[in-house]
Amino acid sequence: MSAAHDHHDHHPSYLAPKETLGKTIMSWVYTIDHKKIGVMYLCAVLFAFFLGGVLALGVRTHLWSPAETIVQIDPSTGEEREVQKERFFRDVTITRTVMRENEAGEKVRAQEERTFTSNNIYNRVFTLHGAVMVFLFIIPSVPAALGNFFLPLMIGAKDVAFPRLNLLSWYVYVFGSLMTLGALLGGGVETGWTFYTPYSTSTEFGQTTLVALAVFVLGFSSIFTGLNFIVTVHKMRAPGMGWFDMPLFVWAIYATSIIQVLATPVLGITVLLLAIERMFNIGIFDPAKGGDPILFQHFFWFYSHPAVYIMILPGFGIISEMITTHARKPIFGYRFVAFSSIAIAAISFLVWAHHMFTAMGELAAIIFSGLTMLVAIPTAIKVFAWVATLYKGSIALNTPMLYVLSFLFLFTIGGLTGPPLAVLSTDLHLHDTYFVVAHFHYVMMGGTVIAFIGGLHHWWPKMFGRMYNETFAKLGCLLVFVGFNLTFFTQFFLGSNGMPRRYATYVEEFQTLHQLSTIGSYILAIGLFVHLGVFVMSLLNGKKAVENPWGSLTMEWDTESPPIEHNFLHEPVATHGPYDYDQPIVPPRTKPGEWPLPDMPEGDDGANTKRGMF
Amino acid sequence: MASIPSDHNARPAAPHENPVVASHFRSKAEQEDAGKMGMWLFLTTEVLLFGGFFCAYAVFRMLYPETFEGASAKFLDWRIGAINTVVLLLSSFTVAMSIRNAQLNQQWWLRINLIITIACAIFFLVTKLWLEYWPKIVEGKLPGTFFTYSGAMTDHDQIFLSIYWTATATHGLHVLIGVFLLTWLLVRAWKLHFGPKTYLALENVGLYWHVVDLIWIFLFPLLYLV
Amino acid sequence: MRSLPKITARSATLGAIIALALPCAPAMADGVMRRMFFPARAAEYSGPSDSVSFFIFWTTAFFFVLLMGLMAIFVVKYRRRPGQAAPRSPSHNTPLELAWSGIPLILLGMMFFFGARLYIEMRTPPIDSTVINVTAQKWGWTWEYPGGEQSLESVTLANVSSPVFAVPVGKPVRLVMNSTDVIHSLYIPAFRDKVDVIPNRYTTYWFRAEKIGEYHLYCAEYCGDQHSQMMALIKVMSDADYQEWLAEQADTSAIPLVELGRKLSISAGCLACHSLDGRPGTGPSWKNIWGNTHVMTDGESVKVDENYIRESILEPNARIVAGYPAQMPTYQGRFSDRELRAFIAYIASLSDDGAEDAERMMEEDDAEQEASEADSPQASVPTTDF
Amino acid sequence: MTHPSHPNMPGESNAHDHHEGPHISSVRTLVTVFVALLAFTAITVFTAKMTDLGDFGDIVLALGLASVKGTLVCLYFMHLRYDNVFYSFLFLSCLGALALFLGLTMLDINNRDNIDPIRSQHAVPVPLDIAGRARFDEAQRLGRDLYMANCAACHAVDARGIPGLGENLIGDSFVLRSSDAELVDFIIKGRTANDPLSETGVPMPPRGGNPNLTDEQIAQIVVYVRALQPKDAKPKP
Repeated sequence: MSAAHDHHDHHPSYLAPKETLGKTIMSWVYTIDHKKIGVMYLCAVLFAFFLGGVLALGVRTHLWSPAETIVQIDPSTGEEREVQKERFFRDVTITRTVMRENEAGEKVRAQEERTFTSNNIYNRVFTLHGAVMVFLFIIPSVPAALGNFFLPLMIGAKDVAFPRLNLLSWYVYVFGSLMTLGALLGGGVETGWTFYTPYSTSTEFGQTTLVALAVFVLGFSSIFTGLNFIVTVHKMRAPGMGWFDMPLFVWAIYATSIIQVLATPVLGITVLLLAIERMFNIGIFDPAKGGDPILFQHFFWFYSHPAVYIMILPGFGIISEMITTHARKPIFGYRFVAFSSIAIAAISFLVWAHHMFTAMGELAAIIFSGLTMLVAIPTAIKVFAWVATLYKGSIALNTPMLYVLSFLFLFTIGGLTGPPLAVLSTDLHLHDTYFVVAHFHYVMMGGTVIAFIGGLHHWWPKMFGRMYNETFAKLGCLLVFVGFNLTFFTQFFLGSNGMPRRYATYVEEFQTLHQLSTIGSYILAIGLFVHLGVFVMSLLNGKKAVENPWGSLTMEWDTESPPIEHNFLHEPVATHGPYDYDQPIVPPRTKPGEWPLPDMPEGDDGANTKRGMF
Repeated sequence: MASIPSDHNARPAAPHENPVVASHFRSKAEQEDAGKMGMWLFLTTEVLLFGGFFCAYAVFRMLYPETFEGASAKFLDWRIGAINTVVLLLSSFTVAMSIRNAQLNQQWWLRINLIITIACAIFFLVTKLWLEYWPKIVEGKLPGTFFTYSGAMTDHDQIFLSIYWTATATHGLHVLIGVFLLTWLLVRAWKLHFGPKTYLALENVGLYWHVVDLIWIFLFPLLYLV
Repeated sequence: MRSLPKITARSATLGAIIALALPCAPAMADGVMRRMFFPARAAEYSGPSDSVSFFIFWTTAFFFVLLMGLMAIFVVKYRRRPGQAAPRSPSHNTPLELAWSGIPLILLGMMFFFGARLYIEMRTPPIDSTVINVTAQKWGWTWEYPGGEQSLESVTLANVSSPVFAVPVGKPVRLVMNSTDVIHSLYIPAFRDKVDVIPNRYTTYWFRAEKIGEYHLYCAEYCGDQHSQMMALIKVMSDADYQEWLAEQADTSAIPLVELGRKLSISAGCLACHSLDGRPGTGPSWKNIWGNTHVMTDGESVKVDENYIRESILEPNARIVAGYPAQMPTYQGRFSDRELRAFIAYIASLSDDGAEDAERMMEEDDAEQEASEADSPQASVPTTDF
Repeated sequence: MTHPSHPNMPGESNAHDHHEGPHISSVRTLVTVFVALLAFTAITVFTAKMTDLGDFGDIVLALGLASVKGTLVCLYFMHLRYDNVFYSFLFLSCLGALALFLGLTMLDINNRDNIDPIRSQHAVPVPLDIAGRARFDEAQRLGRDLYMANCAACHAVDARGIPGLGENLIGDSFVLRSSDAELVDFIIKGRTANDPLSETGVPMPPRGGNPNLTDEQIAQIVVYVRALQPKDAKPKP
C-alpha cells in the first residue's frame, strides 16, 4: 500500500475522469471525497440561487405598477368604472377533476374551476423566493459548498471526520430540494417563508405541508454538515496547528456549525408540529382551539434568528481570508476576530424575539431589545478589524478584493440599519415594512452572497485549476454592486415612508421608488449572468492555474490546483500561521516522511473506512 | 458487511482483535474520539428536538393550569407509566453493563445484556401500544380532528392530549429506532465484533439509548404524575 | 515611505469636517431629511419617535462615513505597486480593539434606552382614552365606536374601495383589537406605530392625533390574498366634526336599502373577495349571481336567493361554491336584520334581471321604515334577532 | 491497510486526551446507580400521588427528582464523570440553550399584558372585578333583563336549557368550572356547531346573536346566571 508518491502523475487531481464515462459518473455518485461533495453542493446551490433569482425578478416585475384591474366605485357619485392596469402576474383559472357525490349518493368525477388571483400568484412567488433562497441557497451555500471543499484543506486533513455522513447530507439536501420543487409544481405555497400560524394552518390549495416537511428534511442535512465540521475541526487539525493557528474561515465555519447543531433541531420540531397541525388539527398553534400562535413565532425564530448567523458568519470568514491574502497583511486583531465569531454564535441564541416586537409582551420586548444590542459589538469588531487590516497593506485591486470592498460597503450599511430595527420605538414604525426587506437583503445578499461570489473567485483557481477572465469578472462585480444598491437602497426609503412588505399592490405614491428598485434588480441579474459566463468560459478554456496564484499562506494553497484526490502529497505541518505575511521568510509546511495515500480507485475507497466510522 | 478478507491461509483474526482505522484518520484514538464526539453532538440535537415539546408543555401548563392539573389523572394511568419507567431504567442499566462486558471481553454476558435490553425496549413499546394507545384510540382521547371523547371537562383538554400524543409518539419512535440499533449490535456481538479495543459502536448506541431514557425520565412525571 | 504624521493630519481633517457637520444635523433633520425619510407626523409620539430615529441615523452615519472614508483612503494609498512590499505595521493593538468594542456598546446602550423609554409611553394608554373596538378579518377592518356606530364612508385606495375611520384630534383614542381569523397588524405610518391583531386575544393600540388630515392605515402582517388591499383611511378631524361624523354613521334608516348595502359591503370588507365585474376572486363575483344556480362542493345545486345569501353571510361555511376555498369568516351578530336585507337588495341590484327584485325589496323596506317610525321614534333599543 | 499513528507528532495532543486507557465501570457502581434510580422513581410517584404541595410544589419536586435521576444517568451510565470534559460541556451548553429557549419564551407569554396597568381591566370588562360588591345587585338585575331578552329563547326562561337548542346553564360543568372572565370571553366569541368541544351540536352565536350587547352587558348576564347556580357551586375566582 505504500505506493511511491514522488511523481505527481500517480496522483491525479480529484477532477480527473476515470477510464470510462460510467465509472466517472459513479465516482461522483458514490464519492466520499469532501471536494467532490463540495462541488456537487456548489452546483446544487447555484441552481437554487438561479431559481430563487428568477422568482425574485418575477416579484420585482410585478411591482412595476401599483394595482391591478379592478372595478372602482367613485365615492362621490357611487358609479362604477373600470381602471385598467397591466401587471405581470395574471389571474389563472385552472380546471381540475374532483370526486363529488351526485344525487344518488355515488361518487362521480366532476370538473371544477378554480381561479388563482394575481395577488395569490404573487404571494406564492414571493413565498417560494424566500423559502428557496433561505433554505436551499444561503444556508448551505458557504458552509456546505466552500466549507466542505476548503475546511479539510485549510486544516491539513485528508477529509472530514465522517465522509459518508457528508455524502448523506448532500443526498438529504437534494431530496429536500426535490420536495420543495415538487411543492412548487404542485401548486406552491402562499404562507410566506416564515409559515406564521394560524394563516399557515388554515390555507388551502397549496403544498404547505409538503414544504414544511421539506424544511424538516433539509434541517437534517444542515445538522449533519455542522456536526461533521465541529468534529473535523476538533480532531483532525494538522500537527502543530493549535486553535489560534487556524484560518479565520475555519473559525467562522466552526461557529456556524455550533449554531447549526444547537438551533436546527428546534426548527425540526417546529415544522413537524406545523405539519401535524395541518394534517390532524392538534391545536397547539391554533387560537381557535386554545393554542397560541405567538408560541409558534417563538419556536420559529429560536431557529431562524440564529439561522441569520448561519448565513452570515461563513461570509465573514471568507472576507477575512480574502482581505489578508490580497492586501498581504496579517489580519488585525486575530483573536478578537476569532472570538467575535464565537460570541456572535452565543449571542444569536438570546435575541430571537426581536422579530416579534409588535406581537409580544412589553417586558419581554424590552429585554430582547436590550439583548439584541449586544450582537452589534462582535460584528463591529470584525468590520473595524477588516478596515484596519487594509492599513499599510499592499492592496491588489483584483476581483476578490473588489468583492471585499463591496462587502465592506454593503454589509456596513446592512449592519448599521440594524439598530433602528432593534430599538423598540423605531422598530414599531419600521417592522414589516420594506425597511426590513432592504436591511436583511443588505446583510444576506450584500453580505453573504457577495462574500460567496468573491470567495468563488478567490478559490476558483484552486477548485478547478483554471483562471478566469479578470476584466469581465470586474465588470460583473461593478454591475452587481450598482444593481444591488439601486434595488435595495430605494427600499429603505419605501420602508421608512410606510410601505409594508409582502404587498402585491400598493398606493401610487410609492411607484417611482418601486420602479427604480425593479430596474436595479435587472442590472443585478445581468451582473450575475456575467459572472456565470466568466465561470463557464474559465472552465472551457481558462488559463491553467498555478499552485498558489495569490501567494496566500493558508494551507489549501500548498497543494496542486486542482488538489489531488487525497489533498496533500506530503503530510502538512503547521510551521507558521495562516497570516504571517509580515514575516520575511516562512518555512515550508511539508514534513518529509510517510503520509499514506491509498492508491486504489476512488469507487472502492470505502474499503478503507469500512468498519470504524459512519 | 463484516466479512473478513480470507485470502490469507492463517486463521482470520476475529474482528474485535483487529480494529480498522479509516484512512483519513491519523490514529485509532483520533477515530474513536471523533466518533464519540459526533455522537455527543447528535445527542444535543435530540435533546433540543424534545426541548420543543417541553417548551410547549411549560407554556400551556402556565396558560391553562386547571386543565393540566387534572389531565394526567383523567387521561393517563400512572401505573403503566411507572412500569415503563422501571423497564427503561433497567434497559439503561443493562446497556451500561454490556459496555463493561465488551471492555472485559465477556462475550456471553455481552449478548445476554443486549438481549435483556432489547426485550425491555420491546416490552415498553408493547405496553405503550396495547395498554395506552389502543384504549385511548377506542375512547377517542385523541388530538385534534379525532378527539371524540365525551367526558371532556375543560376547554383545553385536547391541548394536553396533543402534547401527550406528539411527545410520546416521537419518543416511541426513538425507542423503535433503538430496537433496530440494538438488534444490529446483537448481530455484531454474535459475530465477535466487540472487544476491549472495539466497542465504539456499542458505546455510541448506548449513549443514544441513555438519552432516550433520560427524556422519558422527564416525560413521565410531567405527563403522568403532576 | 509615507510618514505617520501625514496620515494623522488627514484623518484629523476628516474628523474635523464630520465634527463640524454634526451640530448642523438637527437643523437638517427637520427639513430635508424628514421629508426624505418619513411620512407626515400626525400623532403625539410621532415626533419623539423620529427624534430617536435621527439619533440612530446620525450615529450610524458617522461610523459609516468614518469606515468607508478610511477604507477609501487605505485603498488608494496602499494599492499594490509592483516591486514594493507592504510596510510592516502592528497586527494588533489591544487598547484600540477595546475602544472599538466599548464605544459602540455605550452608543447602543443610549439608543436602547431612548427607544425603550418611548416604547413604554407608546404602550401605556391614558385612562381617559376613548375606546374603539376594532375587529380585523380577512380582509377588512371594522371599527365599532363607543355608541355602536360603524363607518359607512369609503374611499378608493390602490384601486380598492376602503373604509374611512374618523378620529378626534387632540384626544387619546384606544383601539381594543381582536382578529376573527389570522394574525393581522394595524399600522398607521403617520402615527409611527403598529400592533399585531391576534385571534383569541385583545391587543391595544393607542394614539393622540395631533394634526388634522387624512392618513393611511395598512395591515402589516401578511394575511393572504388581499393582504395588500386591507387598507383604510384615517381622518383626523376636530371634535365637532368628529361628533357630526359619528351621528351620520349612526343613523342608517334614511339610507335607501341598496345604497346601504353598497356602503356596508365596502366597510365590512366584502369587496376584498367578491368582485363587482364578474371576475372570480377569493369568493364568487356578485355580478349577475342573483337568481343563478351555483354548484356546491358537495355536488348540490343551489339557487342564489334571499335565503341563500342570508345563510352565506351568517354561516358561510355551511355550503361552499365549488372551486372556492372555505375562507369566509362568519358575520353572525355583526348586522341587523335590515342590514342583511340591504346586502340582499344590493346583490340583487347587481344582476341584469335582479333590478325588479331590488325595487320590490326597497319598497317593502320603505313601508317598514315608515311603520316603525310611527311605532316608536327611537328605534335604538337593543333588539334580538331571535 | 492502515498505518500507525505518528508518535513524534507535535500536534498530537489535540487529537485525543486519554492515553491511560478507558475507564471501566465497576458492577457495584452500576448496580448502586440503578437501585438509586428505582428509589427516586418510587419517591417521585409517592410524593406526587400522596402529598399535596400545590400545583407549583408538585412540579418543582417532580422535576427536581427527575433532574437528580438524569444527572445520575449522565454521570455514570453515560460515563460523563470519567470521560472527556468537553462532552459534559457540550451537553450542558445544549441544556443551556434549552433553558434560554424555555425561559425567555415563558417570560414573554407570562408577562404579555402586564406592563399596562389599566389594559387588563379594560380588555374584557367584568363588573365583578372592577366595581366590587357595590354594583353587584344592580348588575344582577340588569343581567336578568338582558338574559330574558337575549338568551332565554335557547337556554329557556329558567336557564335549564332546551334540548336541541341551548345548554343547561345551571348544572353544566363547563359553566360551573369556568371563571367569570372566561364565560364572558366565551359568550363574546360564541362557538360553531362543528367545534369539537360543542356538546349540543348547535352553534352558540357570538354575543348570543345580538351584536349590540356590550361586553359589560354580557358580564351582567354572567352575574345573573351565577345567581341562579346552586349556592355551593364554586366557580374559579
